[in-house]
Amino acid sequence: MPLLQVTDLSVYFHTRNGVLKAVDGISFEVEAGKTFAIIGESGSGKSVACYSMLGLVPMPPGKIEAGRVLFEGKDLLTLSEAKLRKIRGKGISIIFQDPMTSLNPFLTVGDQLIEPLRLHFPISKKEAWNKGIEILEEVGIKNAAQRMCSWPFEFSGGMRQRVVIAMALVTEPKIIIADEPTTALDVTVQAQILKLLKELQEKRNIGVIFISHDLSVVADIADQMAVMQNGRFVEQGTRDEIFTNPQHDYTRKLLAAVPNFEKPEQENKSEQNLVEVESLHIQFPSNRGEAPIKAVDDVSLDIKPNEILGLVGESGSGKSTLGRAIIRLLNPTSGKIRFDGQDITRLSMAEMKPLRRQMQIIFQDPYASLNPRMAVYDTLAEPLLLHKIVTKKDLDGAVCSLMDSVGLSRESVLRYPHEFSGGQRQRIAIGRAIATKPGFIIADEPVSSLDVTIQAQILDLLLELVERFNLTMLFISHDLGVVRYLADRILVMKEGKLVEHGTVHQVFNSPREVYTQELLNAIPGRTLTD
Amino acid sequence: MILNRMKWTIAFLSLVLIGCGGGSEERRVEVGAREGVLHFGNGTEVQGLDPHIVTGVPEHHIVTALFEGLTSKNPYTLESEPAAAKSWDISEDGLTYTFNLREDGRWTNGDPVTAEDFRWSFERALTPALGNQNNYMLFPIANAEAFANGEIDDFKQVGAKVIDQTTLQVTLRTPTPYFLQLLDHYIAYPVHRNTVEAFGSYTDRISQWAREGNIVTNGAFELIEWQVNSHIRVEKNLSYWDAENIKLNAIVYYPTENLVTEERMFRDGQLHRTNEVPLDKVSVYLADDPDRIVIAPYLGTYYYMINTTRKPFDDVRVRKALVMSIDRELLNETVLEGIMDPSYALVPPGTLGYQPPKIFAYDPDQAKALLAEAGFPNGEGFPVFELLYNTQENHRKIAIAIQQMWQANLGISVSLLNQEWRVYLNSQENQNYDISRRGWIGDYVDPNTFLDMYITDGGNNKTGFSNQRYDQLVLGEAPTKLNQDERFALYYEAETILMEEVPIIPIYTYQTKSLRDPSFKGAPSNIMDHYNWKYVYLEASE
Amino acid sequence: MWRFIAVRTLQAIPVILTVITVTFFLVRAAPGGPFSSEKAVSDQVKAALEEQYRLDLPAYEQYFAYMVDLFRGDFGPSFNFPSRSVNELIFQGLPITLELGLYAMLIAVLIGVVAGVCAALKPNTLQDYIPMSLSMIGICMPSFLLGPVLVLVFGIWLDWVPISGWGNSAGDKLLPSITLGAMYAAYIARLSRSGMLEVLSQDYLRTARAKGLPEYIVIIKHALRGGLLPVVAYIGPAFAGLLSGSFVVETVFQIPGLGRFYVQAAFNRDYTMILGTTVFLASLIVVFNLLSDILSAWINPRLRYQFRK
Amino acid sequence: MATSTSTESSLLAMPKGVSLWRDAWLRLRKNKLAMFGLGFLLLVMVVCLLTPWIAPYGYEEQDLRLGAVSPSAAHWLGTDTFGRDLLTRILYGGRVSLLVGFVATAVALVIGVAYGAIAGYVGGKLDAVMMRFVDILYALPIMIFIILLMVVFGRNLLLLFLAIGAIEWLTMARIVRSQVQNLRDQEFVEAAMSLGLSPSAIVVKHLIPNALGPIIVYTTLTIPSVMLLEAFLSFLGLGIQPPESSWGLLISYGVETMEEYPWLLIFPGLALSLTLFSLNFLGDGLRDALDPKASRD
Repeated sequence: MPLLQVTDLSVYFHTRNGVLKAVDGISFEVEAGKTFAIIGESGSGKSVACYSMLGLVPMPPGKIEAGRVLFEGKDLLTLSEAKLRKIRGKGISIIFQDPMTSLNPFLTVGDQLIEPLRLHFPISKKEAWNKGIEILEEVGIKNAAQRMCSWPFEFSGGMRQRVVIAMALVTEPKIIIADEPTTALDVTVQAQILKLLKELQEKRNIGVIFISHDLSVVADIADQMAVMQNGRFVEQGTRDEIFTNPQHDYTRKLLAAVPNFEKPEQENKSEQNLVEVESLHIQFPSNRGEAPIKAVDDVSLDIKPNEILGLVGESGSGKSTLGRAIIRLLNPTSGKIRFDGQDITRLSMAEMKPLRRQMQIIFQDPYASLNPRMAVYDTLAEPLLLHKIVTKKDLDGAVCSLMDSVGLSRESVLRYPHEFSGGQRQRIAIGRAIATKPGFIIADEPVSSLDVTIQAQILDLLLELVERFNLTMLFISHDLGVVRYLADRILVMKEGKLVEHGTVHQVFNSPREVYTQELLNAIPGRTLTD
Repeated sequence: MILNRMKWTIAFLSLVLIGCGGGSEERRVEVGAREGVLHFGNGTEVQGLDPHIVTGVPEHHIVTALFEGLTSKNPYTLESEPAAAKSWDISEDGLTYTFNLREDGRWTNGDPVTAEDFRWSFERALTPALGNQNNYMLFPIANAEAFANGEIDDFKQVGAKVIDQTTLQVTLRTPTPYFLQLLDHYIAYPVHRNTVEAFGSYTDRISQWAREGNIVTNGAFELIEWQVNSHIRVEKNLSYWDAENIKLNAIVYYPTENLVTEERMFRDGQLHRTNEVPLDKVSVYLADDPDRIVIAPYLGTYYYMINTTRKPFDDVRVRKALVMSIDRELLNETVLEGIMDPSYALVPPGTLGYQPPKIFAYDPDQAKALLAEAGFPNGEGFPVFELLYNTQENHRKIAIAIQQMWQANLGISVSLLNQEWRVYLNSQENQNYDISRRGWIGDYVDPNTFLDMYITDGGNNKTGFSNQRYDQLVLGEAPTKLNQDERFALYYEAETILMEEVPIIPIYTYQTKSLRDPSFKGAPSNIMDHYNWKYVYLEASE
Repeated sequence: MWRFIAVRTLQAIPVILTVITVTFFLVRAAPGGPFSSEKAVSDQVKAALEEQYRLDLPAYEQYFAYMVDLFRGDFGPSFNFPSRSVNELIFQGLPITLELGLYAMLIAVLIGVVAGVCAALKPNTLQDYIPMSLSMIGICMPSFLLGPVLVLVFGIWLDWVPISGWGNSAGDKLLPSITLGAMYAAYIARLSRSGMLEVLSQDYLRTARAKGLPEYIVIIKHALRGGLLPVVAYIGPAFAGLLSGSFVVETVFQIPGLGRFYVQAAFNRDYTMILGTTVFLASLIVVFNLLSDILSAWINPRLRYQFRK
Repeated sequence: MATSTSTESSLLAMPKGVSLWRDAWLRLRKNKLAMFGLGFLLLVMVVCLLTPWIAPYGYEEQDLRLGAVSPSAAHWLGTDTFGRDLLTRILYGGRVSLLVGFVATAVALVIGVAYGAIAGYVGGKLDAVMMRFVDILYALPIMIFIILLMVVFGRNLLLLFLAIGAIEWLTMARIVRSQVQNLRDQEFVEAAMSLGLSPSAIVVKHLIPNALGPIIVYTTLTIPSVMLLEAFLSFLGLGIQPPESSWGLLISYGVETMEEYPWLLIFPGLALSLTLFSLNFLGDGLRDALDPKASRD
């Protein structure tokens, strides 16, 4: 008898501009100890389906049109709020996507951890506290007793996700809904979290509903699967059935989006370097007493004209700091930076201005890198006017051509950033970066927070732009799979030091460093490519 | 769920509001009447209690309860009565006064009140280093002015001698009929030497002697408690020589700067007497509650002074035009609620029977003619000038009304300048004004307290007015006349000159107005608004 | 934490010193001195007065003499009340004004937060418009209007509550506190509404609901802490503004607080009193800003993290 | 996204750079409450502007015999104790109050925003010094400051507004500073830096537009407090000289006679509170309109 039985569940949203069919009649079952994965792009309704089962979707505007959800013999959709609350967090609990925002910043980890325990079980604070320490150790957090009293912002992304998982498990639920639990994490950390989930699932014989947009992640852990598009399951079956012969073309499109192509070797003859960095040191003052934090520790590198150099490392390895220092958004503590032969380490802001036109940057978070109160037109027009690339009268033409070159429709030029999807915003950011026809671009994890299919499109766009405007690019990322698709040479960085460098082929096939090997193993979906 | 929690908190809040207010318990005024405790609204906060330093009227009400001079004033007749001095006799030439003190006069610490106490107190009051702003009132005493100006520094030359422990002899510069009245002003009150000198030199203004716990007094009441800006409580002084005849057990004075707040306190039964009454409330009380409001003439005149040194006010015709174009009757009936007497001269009528001259009346046509004669036909070319007054509700109303009258009758435009108190005083001191509001309350009941202001270069003469004949009459001839009628005739002639020159525009004679609880007795209204605390008593009304 | 407090107090010293110096000379620049009087005063008397209060010395000498006394904690004699020292008057007035301010702020926070949270729970509905419009009344009705109206209605017509005095009869502290607190309640209502709206859209509330917590615990335990941060940041500086604001309430209700001294001193050019109250006002501002920062840090641990830097 | 069919030429014809305000206006129009507020404010402004022509009586015109009469045919809103028509007084008073409200608030806005933005953006030592300067200004005794200004510069209204403005900007500076500090670490500011924009351009074009929300809310709170501060000063004789008046002053005189002549308090009070209510609704509407995310429902 399956733990959870969902039969043709449909949830519609009645908004001012018409009815949105978020979930349109889906049915599936979850067995104990098994993982049921739901795959679909953002906006496909996969989260709404799971949340509506537990009454977490605000009604109105949402409304459960039809369907039955059987759990422990009861139909969750007909339960009263009070009874449903008995199940929420006890029978079924949820792990959310972004660990940065799903923990209450104003309460200690311990308080938040024991809260569901004290709510659902009649046990004393002391007992609950001990249980909390146990569960923290189980999810792999060292000296758990001490960490119980520290605050969420004192944890790294991966550690916080472990706390969220502990919070879901502490009440020993029968079913866990994991809503894209690893999307916001680094690849290496993602691998550890997935391994942890697998172990806990088998040990406690829990049924897991795993929601994701990334096929390669799901490939490793799913037993049963379903591909969801516009509220409906377009395909459903075991993992092997779906991966070996996908029926629906949407599923095929998803499979094709997984980057496993390796960029062919290109000989880069030019001796003369565009960017040279010699023994660069960047230190940040830590709070009193301890030694200053060495973000970048004696790094030297050089980038040849229209080459794409991949800079890979985990978050906190100093790769973004290095990137920002090269285009002088940060002042290095010591060392030299030369751009096109000119030493720009100690230039003043005024002296840097002409050079600013030569080098641009694209950021990771499409939601934060565009001014929310500036229409796209102004965002693109600003660099054009600032560096007098075009005169006022043919400004409109230039802006429209930029829109074309990044593949956005001209009509949307007068709209605001919040009216675009993540992928489209990144296109705008790229448009802004190439507006001044720079020679050198730094892309700081440009695709990390995008869906896999969108990632592929953006990477193709970047490659095309590098060709068309023969740009030189420093591509920073934590995901070796993505870098492999794009870069000519790769540098691997760990705790502020360069540990490995070489061509794409060398690094992927015969890595010299143990750390690089670790990174390679962490790439999800190995089973797919081999 | 969340909603009813909110409702619950709001309900609790309103409960608190209702719960704590009991019914109307017995009012403070009724309790006071029963226990003989008077609750007295006293106007602005009292600055201090040292008779030789303080100056204001609020201080007067308290110091007269705590201390006692040689004479005191009968509240009904305003005649001088024996106080610390049992009796006195005056020489024929009116120059020498001999006072016989009471043997049983005592300070609150038991020391007897001696003639030396008075002599030393006169010396302290006149010592220049003390900076006593009222010392000019003792100048009638021989050589007092010279000592006060530092010309002589040996007080023996001043006309105040101790004959023996209970006899004091005072000799005057010139015969001064009103001298006895001066002695009941607190400038002439004795202070206890040892107490003063225990807290620093006798010329220290900054001293702790005149405070609760330290002060030693010889009056009918003694100081019990003083919380600044809250209240001052004095209780019957049992060691006072006339203690049995004191009817009140205690008086509590309250600082009531805000007229409106004071009126509300009165209505809430917290005060037996208020210091003032808001103009707008006067007609209400006159109509609904006449026996609670008392309006009485007051020895003071409300007038505007003109800066005759400034064009075009140096021309007497302009001044006359301004004076005649004010309809005082209308002003009184409307703005002043009909309770003030229009005045056409400086000295209030009926001051000891003296009647001032009345030279002009409200005559807008003649005023317009005079103005035209002076070169400003119906106001053309007349410069805009400023009418200065200090920030106070009634001054504002009067100024606005007069501004309108000048505008309508003479066609001249006036801008009102409302200055904060100290700035206003500063403007007057430096004669930096066109026309300015001014009020003067007599220090004693005699025309001289008004007329001696406008002698040439007189300290209080800020108008630039100067007339030899006038000076001769007021300073020279009048003081020499022993007979009151002759003296008044000379004053009449002097005031006539003043009213012809018109450096000042008299507007109305002051009236004191205050609200009184029916139980407040023994305080007849008199033109000095003087309360003699030995006469005041409270009668519990049934 | 203590290091942060030490740094802030060190920073405060130059602030207070500058305030004293500026006020010292500003006051003397205002026309009309402490001894200008309606009756003419002879020059000898004026000279004696100035000599007693050291006003005859050149300004900078007066300044140094004053500062020397100040460091000994002596604020000098009051010009307006010769037998009283400024220290004594302040120590009599300050506790009363602080107490009034505390009650006023308590009422303001109570009413303001309740109204703000109510409004935030259902934005743009009646439950939002009613509390917000009522709070607007607090802004439109100044204390010199609200006070007399309350006195008239509750004091005289209904006679529930005494209308003047402080502490000498039961319930006489209620009306003045409401009058003073009304305006602050309006500000706090608006601040807590926008603060709560901001927090209610956060993910961690969804996590809390997912744990099966009932709605009101989600609001009180999780949302309120974050939502009230702007209110806490506002209370600090606002509390210091109470001193001058309390003048009107103290006059209407006959309360012997520092507010009244403060304004009386200004009108009477009581230099030492002005300086004394200003020094206390300046230190009040520093103290309450510090308190509100500490309270914010207590609520928001991330701020606490900055303290250690 | 709804596709719009405007052709490329018309699309390009639109004035660029002011699109933020143009869009804000489009959104504001949809907010009924804000429109009511704006409508009422405009009505009040127009009426006050036309006062000299439409006022039934001169504001100084007195009829002492008449005194205070309740609303009648001759005097729609009754008269004050001097027999002056209250409706005229309110109209003229409105001119002064609105002028004080807007000019002083504008002064507070300009100084406060500039000061706060600089302190917020630069940060570090300069920020600490600037904030301590604000603390000093907070502590200075306002009464003396005003008395001095009034006396030294004499009696003109403009001076009064500037003086009031010079007091009110302190809190605005504090609010803008905390907003700018939060925004400064956002990536779009780093992007602007990398474009080579000068700090002042970054502050004006990127930081201040994103801090408009709280700025507007506080501005709608400053106007009433400025009007009432003016009334408080005029009541003490430091502000407007009679016979001119302002709403605040009319209210403070009305309070004293509220039992005998209630209309002297009710009508000016209504005028002030209706204006402040509509101002508040307009402010809220404007803040939502300027925040593109908020109004997308």
